[in-house]
Amino acid sequence: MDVFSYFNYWVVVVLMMLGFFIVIARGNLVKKLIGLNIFQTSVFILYISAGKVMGGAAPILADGVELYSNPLPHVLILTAIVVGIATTSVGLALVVRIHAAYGTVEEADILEQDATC
Amino acid sequence: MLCLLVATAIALIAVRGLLASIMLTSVYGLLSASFFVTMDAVDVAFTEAAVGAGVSPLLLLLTVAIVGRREAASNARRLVVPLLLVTVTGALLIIGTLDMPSFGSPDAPAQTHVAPRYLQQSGDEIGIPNVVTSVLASYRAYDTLGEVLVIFTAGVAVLLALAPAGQGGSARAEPPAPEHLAPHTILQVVSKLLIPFMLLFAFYVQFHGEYGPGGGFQAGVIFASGIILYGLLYGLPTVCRVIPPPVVEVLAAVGALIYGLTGVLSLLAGKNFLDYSALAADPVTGQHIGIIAIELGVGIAVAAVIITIYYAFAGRLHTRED
Amino acid sequence: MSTLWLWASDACLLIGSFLLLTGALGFLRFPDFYARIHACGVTETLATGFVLLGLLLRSDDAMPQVKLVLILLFVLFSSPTASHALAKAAWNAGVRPRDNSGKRRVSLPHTDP
Amino acid sequence: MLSQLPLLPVLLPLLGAPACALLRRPLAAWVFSCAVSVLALAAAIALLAATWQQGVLSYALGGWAAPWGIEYRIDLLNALVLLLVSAMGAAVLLGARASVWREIPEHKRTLFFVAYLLCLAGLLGIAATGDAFNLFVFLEISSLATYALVATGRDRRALVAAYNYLVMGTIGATFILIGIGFVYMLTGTLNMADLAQRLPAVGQSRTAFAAYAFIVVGVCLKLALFPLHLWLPGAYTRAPSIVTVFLAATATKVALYVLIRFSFTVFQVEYSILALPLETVFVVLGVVAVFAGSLVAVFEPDLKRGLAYSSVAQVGYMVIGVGLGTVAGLQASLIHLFNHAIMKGTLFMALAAVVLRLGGSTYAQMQGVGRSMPITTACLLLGGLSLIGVPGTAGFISKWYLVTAAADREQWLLVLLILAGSLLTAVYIWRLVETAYLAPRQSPASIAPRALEAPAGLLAVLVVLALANIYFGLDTRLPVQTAGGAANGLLAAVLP
Repeated sequence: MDVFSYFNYWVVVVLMMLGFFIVIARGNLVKKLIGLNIFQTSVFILYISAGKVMGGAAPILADGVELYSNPLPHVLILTAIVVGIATTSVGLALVVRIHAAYGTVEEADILEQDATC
Repeated sequence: MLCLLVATAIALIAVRGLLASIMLTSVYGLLSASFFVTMDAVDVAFTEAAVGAGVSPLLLLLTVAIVGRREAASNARRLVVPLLLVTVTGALLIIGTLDMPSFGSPDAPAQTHVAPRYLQQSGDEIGIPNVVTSVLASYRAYDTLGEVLVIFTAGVAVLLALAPAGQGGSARAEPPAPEHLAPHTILQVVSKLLIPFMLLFAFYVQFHGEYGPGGGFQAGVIFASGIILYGLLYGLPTVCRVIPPPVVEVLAAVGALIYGLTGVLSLLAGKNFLDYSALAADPVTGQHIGIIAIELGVGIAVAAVIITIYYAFAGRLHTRED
Repeated sequence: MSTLWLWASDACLLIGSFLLLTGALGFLRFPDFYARIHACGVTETLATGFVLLGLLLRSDDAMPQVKLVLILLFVLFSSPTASHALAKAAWNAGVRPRDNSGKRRVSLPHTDP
Repeated sequence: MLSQLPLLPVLLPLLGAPACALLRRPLAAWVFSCAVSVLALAAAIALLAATWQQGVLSYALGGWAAPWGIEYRIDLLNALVLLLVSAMGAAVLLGARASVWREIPEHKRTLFFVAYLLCLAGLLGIAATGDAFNLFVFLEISSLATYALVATGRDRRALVAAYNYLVMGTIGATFILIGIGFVYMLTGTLNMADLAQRLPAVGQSRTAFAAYAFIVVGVCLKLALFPLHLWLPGAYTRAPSIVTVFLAATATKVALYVLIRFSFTVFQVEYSILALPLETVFVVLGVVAVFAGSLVAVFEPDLKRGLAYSSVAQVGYMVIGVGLGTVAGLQASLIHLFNHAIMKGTLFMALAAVVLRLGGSTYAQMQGVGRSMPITTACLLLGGLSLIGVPGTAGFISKWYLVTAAADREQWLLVLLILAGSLLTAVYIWRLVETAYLAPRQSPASIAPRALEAPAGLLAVLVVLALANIYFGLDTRLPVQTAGGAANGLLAAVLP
């Protein structure tokens, strides 16, 4: 049971690192944002896992239910999800503009164009 | 469930081509939403399903429609540094997890310190069953105001980046409806049947948030999705005639202001900012009024901003086609 | 809640799951895009229907039942429409079905401009 | 209304922004934003006065008491940062008109001011809040607004700079979020004061260590501390001039505040500075930042970009002060935080005027500018002298306190390095003098010299900022006493 008690967190770490890897290793600007998305979502999983109580119910008060999961991480993550989509949309808007200005969304091509002018 | 998530993320690294990546992102969003349900976080699951599997793939698709779906092969030389960085960060995280309270334990500090108050007393103090809504809209209402302003900022930022030089906002130079849209009869008929129900459902979610999962944010997203679906099928000019972009932009600000002014009202009544008990003689009634008011603000602001962002992106797509 | 209902519900759930499985199998094994869509689209609609029916037989409150019926209706509308949209998009994008040998493209007279 | 004081500096721009979005005409939006930011400044001044008189002020948002609701908790440190940010925010905005009208296309001006107010509100919110998660939310408001503002630069490279900043900034913010999550799992609370009480009990756990590490790395990304500074030069160089003035004067300062707040209040000094090798890490990275930033600045052909690298160097000085881990060091760091905002505000404001008139800020373009734009150049030079740390300017005061603090710890090598860093600064400021006064003017015939001086609004603000450099170099009570009080408040409980 001891191993399983951290299983969630370790999966979170793996997901986080996969997302992080996409962000820094990929040259495509859209793909980077997708990686960023994965990276952020994994943090959501971390928080929500922290709020789970074994045998608890969803935090909507009902008669006869004594044990609930922790509502506070849920609230925080609702906010964080909004922050995530906000960041994604601003990033994508910039990508669209970059495409209009450079004709490409590959980091290497952009650097090359900037170096020549 | 979590293994599926990992598999999706690995597949995301493996695939080239943005379209497949976007589909996988959507799958990832839906899987994590299902995971949140098993973790009892129904409100979060709802939101993640709407955002992670809905809005964000939609925006990605719009972007890819503009910038093209190709992805260049990445340079193998560039992989060493990222791998190193990722390994170090991952190792640090694993170290961090070793001393954590074990998963699901009811005795963990997170479960015993602040949260119990919400579970035990929100019924008396706020008087609504959904504790998440109580915390979101009252105990931590200021965070939620911040959240509304984050999404408002995103709307402003997207407009600043994408607004064309034409007067005020999105593309007004009406391009003729693209011809390939004409034969979408089946889609148009079905969506005509469904969109009213989507909008109705949005209102249900808006006002049911006190009793079950839901609330202003989710309602706003659903409402916006209905409008966007309409826009996708009937073309941007049509939907712009139904809901003109300047109106939406004003509504975004109005939504944020409704929230803020609710707080200012309690200031004027001599209580602290966002202390809804000032809004009525009976504190619990006051809380009710306050929560309904701010959820309305959230719903309006979120729906308006998402529609604005859609207009901005779709406007770019149109001007490109010309 | 009699055992008979539970049995019926179990049966529905089983059938639903089985159909989903065949759909997934078809999606992986069928030769071209349209056949794959067909495999998913058809089985998925039916399978979701069975699963929802199975759940319907299990629940004893009115509210979940109403919701399940609404979901069922929604799926009946949206799922075939989605398959249709996919197939149409593929056709517009120039994907053409293959014949039995899996090699030659079927040529349809009215598609060439 | 007095009891609402802690909230006002943040609330005014926060609600002013959506209200400003309703205004259609850019001029109205500008006037409105100015009014809002000046009112916020007035509130911040009153708040600082109140903090001196009454000590720590606490404000429960929503009327819910601290660990359950969100708390604004204003001590001298908060009040100082609030004052600084709102003062710079108001000053920059007052002088912004000509430059914005020149650099931002008409249909984007209203939105530009909305984004500016949002950015201001976000930064002020970070500086005022006593809740760790609320800090993250306001961090995101300010960050998103900043990305948008940077992207409005006319050069297409502004877009790439904004994108890179967005990716780096989001990684930083997510790191902070991970850190906050870890702390929450250990203690069950998000309120900073409450965290400070509950963390020592679990301080030895590896989770606490990881949490602190993630928060520090995340904040250092925002702070642009040396190896994590890559986004800063691009963003500062490509952003519209006004945005650069504002960001240089406020954004990194607020990030430094967050670093100090988490290191000294939340994790407390025994943990963050004494128990970990961070003391060395901060000092070493700070010194490296000073030299790397200054060296690049010396060889950079564009003055605006050079000054951006100089910001990297100046952040180094501040972090050295933090790393010393003494009251004197922290005080020096805070004084430099205050003074550097004024210096860089002056310098970039003067450059805004130069860019407005000459279209660019490379040394080649600025040849002979001292004769065509005498007042602007004089202000530029004054800011430069302050940056070097010439006696009689604000920069001297911060350097003096920093050197004294290092000498107190008997770190003579560090003293030497700080002085050497100043010499490097002198090199690139001399280059400016040479270009501005000694080089022949580029095209003397084509432009009438009198028409070149900056427009009155901008010039007035610039002169006030430049004079502030001298004023705070002579009358040091405000920054020194407040910083001293704040540093004492943070450390007195632990250190002698």
